[in-house]
Amino acid sequence: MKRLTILVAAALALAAPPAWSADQLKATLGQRGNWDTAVIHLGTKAGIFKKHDLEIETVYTSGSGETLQPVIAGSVDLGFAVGTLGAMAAYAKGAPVRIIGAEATGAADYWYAKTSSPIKTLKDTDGHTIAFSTNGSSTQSIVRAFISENKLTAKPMSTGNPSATLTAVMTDQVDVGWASPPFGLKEIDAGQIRVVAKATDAAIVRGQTIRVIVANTDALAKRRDVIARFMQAYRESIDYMYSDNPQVIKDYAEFVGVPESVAKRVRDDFFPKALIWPDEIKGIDTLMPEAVTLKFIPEPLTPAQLSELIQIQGKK
Amino acid sequence: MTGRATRTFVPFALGFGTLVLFTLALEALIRAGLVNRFIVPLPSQIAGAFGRVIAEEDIPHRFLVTARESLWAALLLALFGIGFGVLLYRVRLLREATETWVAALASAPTVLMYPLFLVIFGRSETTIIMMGFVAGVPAVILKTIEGLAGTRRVLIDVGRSFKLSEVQLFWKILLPAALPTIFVGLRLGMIFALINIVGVEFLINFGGLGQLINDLAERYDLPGTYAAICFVILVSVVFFFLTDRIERWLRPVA
Amino acid sequence: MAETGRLIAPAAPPIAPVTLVRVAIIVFVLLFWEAIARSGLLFRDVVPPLTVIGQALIALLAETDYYRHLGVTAGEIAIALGVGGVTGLAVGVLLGGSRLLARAFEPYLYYLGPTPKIIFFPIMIMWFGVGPGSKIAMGVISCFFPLALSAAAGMRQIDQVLIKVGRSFRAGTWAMVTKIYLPAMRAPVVNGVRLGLGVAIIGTLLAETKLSNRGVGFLIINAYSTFNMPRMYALLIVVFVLSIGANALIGRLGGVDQIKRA
Amino acid sequence: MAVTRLADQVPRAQSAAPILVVDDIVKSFETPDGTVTAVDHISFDVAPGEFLAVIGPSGCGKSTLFNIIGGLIEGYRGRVAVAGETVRGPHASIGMVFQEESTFPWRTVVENVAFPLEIAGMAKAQRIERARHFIDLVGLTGFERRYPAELSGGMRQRVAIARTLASEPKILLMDEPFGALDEQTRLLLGDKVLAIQHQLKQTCLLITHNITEAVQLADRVLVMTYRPGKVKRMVAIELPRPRSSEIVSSDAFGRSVAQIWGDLREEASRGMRDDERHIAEHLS
Repeated sequence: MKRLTILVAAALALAAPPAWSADQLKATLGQRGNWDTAVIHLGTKAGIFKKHDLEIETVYTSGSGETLQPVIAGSVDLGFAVGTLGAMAAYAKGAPVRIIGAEATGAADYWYAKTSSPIKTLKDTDGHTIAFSTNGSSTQSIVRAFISENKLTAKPMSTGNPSATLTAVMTDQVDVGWASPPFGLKEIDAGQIRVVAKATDAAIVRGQTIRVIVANTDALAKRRDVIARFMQAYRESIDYMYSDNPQVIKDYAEFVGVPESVAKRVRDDFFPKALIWPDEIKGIDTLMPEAVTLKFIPEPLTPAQLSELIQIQGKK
Repeated sequence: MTGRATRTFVPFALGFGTLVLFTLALEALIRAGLVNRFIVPLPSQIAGAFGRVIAEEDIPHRFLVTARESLWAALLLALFGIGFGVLLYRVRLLREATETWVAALASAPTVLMYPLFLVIFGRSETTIIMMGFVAGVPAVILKTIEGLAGTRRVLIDVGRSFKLSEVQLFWKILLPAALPTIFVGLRLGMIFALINIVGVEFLINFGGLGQLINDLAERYDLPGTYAAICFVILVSVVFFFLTDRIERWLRPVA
Repeated sequence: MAETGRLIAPAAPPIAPVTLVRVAIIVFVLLFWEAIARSGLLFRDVVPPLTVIGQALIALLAETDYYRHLGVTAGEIAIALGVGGVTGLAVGVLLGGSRLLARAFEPYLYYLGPTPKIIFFPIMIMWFGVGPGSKIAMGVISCFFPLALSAAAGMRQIDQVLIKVGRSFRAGTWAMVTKIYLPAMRAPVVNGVRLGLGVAIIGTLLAETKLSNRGVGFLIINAYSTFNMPRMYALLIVVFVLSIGANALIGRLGGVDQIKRA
Repeated sequence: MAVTRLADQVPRAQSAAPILVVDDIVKSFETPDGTVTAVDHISFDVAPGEFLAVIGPSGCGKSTLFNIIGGLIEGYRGRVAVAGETVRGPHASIGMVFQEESTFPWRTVVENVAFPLEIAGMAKAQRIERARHFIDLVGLTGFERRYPAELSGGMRQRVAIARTLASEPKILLMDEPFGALDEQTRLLLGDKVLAIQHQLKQTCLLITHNITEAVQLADRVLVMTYRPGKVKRMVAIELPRPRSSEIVSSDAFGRSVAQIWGDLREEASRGMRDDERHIAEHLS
């Protein structure tokens, strides 16, 4: 039995590609296909992580909760696109997570209506229904901001993910839908729908870090240098994503399965570089009361707690 | 008398005792740090969360939503499931052609069609009800056929000897004889429906108790999440008891 | 329309009426779908025409990557069924063999049986990680219950006289288990395995849609979230066909002499 | 035939020591209505090679007696001994044939018959050969590879008998083995059993409620009383051997039947009265 194990191990060692001793990190990511969650994929394709002696294994999830849970359990080291409120909630309960960077400051989400609908701008939505994904999500905060900032009488309605929302809009179950690019750009081009508003139309959203990068506390303590190196590579990847290199658009288009023109529009029209730059968590002062209202945390976090929770890594 | 009492009490005590012991052991293990308390909350915390979840998360309402969906699904199951079963039993050709299909459908992972239902019915209670219905209907159809076809020949002959019409024969002999089996099918179908209803609520984050679990998990309210899971189990317990009683009442005395 | 015409034509005289009815039903369903697709009653992109789905299906089957994902999922389900099957059978035999244990613990199995297992997924992620482990665990807890319950019921349904026969020939415990209990329980156990397979597939695939980077569930949810409906339908068709096939195979394997025994 | 039988070594003299001794058996059950005595002080002997039938009305404790002698029930007073050895649990010298359908549906005929030999650890080739011998004995040659579901009820019961015979018991203990069969099959199978018994010099103990069957087969018939089951009478059947079912039409046969029916009628009527009292109690 033992001999067999050795044999198998030897065979595996021989079969494996020449062993290069890269540091490995595991990460969960929400929303596969979004520009902001494609950083690791694109950076890896360009060999940036390899250059830093890193190997990243990514697992895609269907939501912020599922992204966070494995981080807390320690089965992955990093979590991407975790809702800021969710991260705060977990921390407040004593869960071993720390915010190590911003994932999205402001949002690229946009709201749209059917082309045949009379709704052209947010002002026209009075008395109509307007979609957000689920309770407690960032899209709900944005819709609430739309309504309060513009004094609208529109009715918010939970419609789930962009696919379900598009169907709801096209079958008149809801008047204004939401989507996150590149989703829906094809329909916009085809003239089926038109954009009514962008998330950044809500003043409050522009300065809010709505999604963050989290790390398991244990992993952070033991492999601080690896994680710092990772964040360095992450920043380099973002720099590369906004460079003139046409390869990045090609890779992204292939990753998501859209034409390159659409891929380029996603970056140029919806995602300013500042949106995905990880160095600063913004808008804590407006996020905190919201977290309390939505029952994510029982009371606001103290400054001491905040400085323990937020530990930006690898910032120059 | 005392013999009967001990006969029911001893197993109950053993089962319940084990459950209590298991809970206590879990509490001890978590307190000792052997099980990660950020993964499994203390059972005492879960118990404490019950009151809070009931009060703050509108459990009665959510319960009603899930119950309403289940009721609709049950209605559709009874109507179409038994209806199709009777139809297939009466039209022999149709039965020969489709019975194996229905059986195959019973084993197919219909819940995976939830995106399809979402796109057809929207993110609404209708989707959830229809998912429950689709999951449960093959069992009802199959058991209805089984019950009708399993009616003892001699009972039908008795009916004929009394010169009952086809319609009378169906209502007076076939249906009563098949009822216990049909109910078994209805119960089975309802179990599948219930699984799918709560499951889809959880998956699409909409509706009653299933959504609550998702919501609480998203907020990282672990004791609350577990308390909500306990509520769902409670629903299945209630359901089990109710249907078990009805089934016993329907079953002919052996 | 032209296609359906071709389907009906050869089905004229020599074909059995049952086949005719089957073909008619299939044609009706396809026509119904096509009519909805063309009518615009439902959102067109959601209910694509049959030709589009057909193309997606062919494209899918030509993809080598798809088979890798399929292999991952099949492996997970097989392990889940193995683990859940052995534990379920063992627990079922214990419960079936002891009236006390059955009365003490079986109600809890009945309570947990109808509970949708997907709600335990967050716990499984935490215990078994984000890899195949948590999906296998979902499969295991899904198929454990029907297997344990049908094994217990099967054990109790064994004709008492067969047990008496074994005792009258003074068979030992091992001989009783291997030569009488297990063969006599085969039908309910195979039935339990079939039920278990169905729910194991559901549990595993749903888990994959929730959190994964490979597997058929991942492909399905990916197609859905990019609104690639034809591909999603193609995947669903493949999954349905495969699971129905696997089910029939188990039934066949379990009942080689079923007809003779009937 | 290379098969040797233990029974051959037993002398067949009626005067020899009894091979089975049933000594003062008492068995009671607890029921919701109180304690019921099923078997009440029953004693009898069976001589080697003898065919004894025990007959009684429904509810007289026949099956209880069968299970006690077979060693399947415990907790009774009295003693059962086979060849001088007290029975505690199923005994190798006693082979049981059950009233119910008892062939294994998942085994072919030959596998069914080989079952006791398999349990005893006999090598496969050898046990198949022996099984074939007994299949031949019950007249099922050619059906070895069939499954029970492919056979008629009578054929299945032959398989069960062959299976028990294969274990080479000193005593063949049968509980209404033809109870589920029609009258003609029952008579013809009786012939088969008679032939086998004659050929093997097999000691048999038959439990039945069928008078024709008892008289057709047995040397002596023990008539039991209705609840509690006691020995009412032991009747010797003075019919010549070898017998066949044709004997059913003879006068001697009719006299034996009439004699037993006279005893049995009284007991069966008591059973019927019991039922009627039950109904009356229920109505009042």
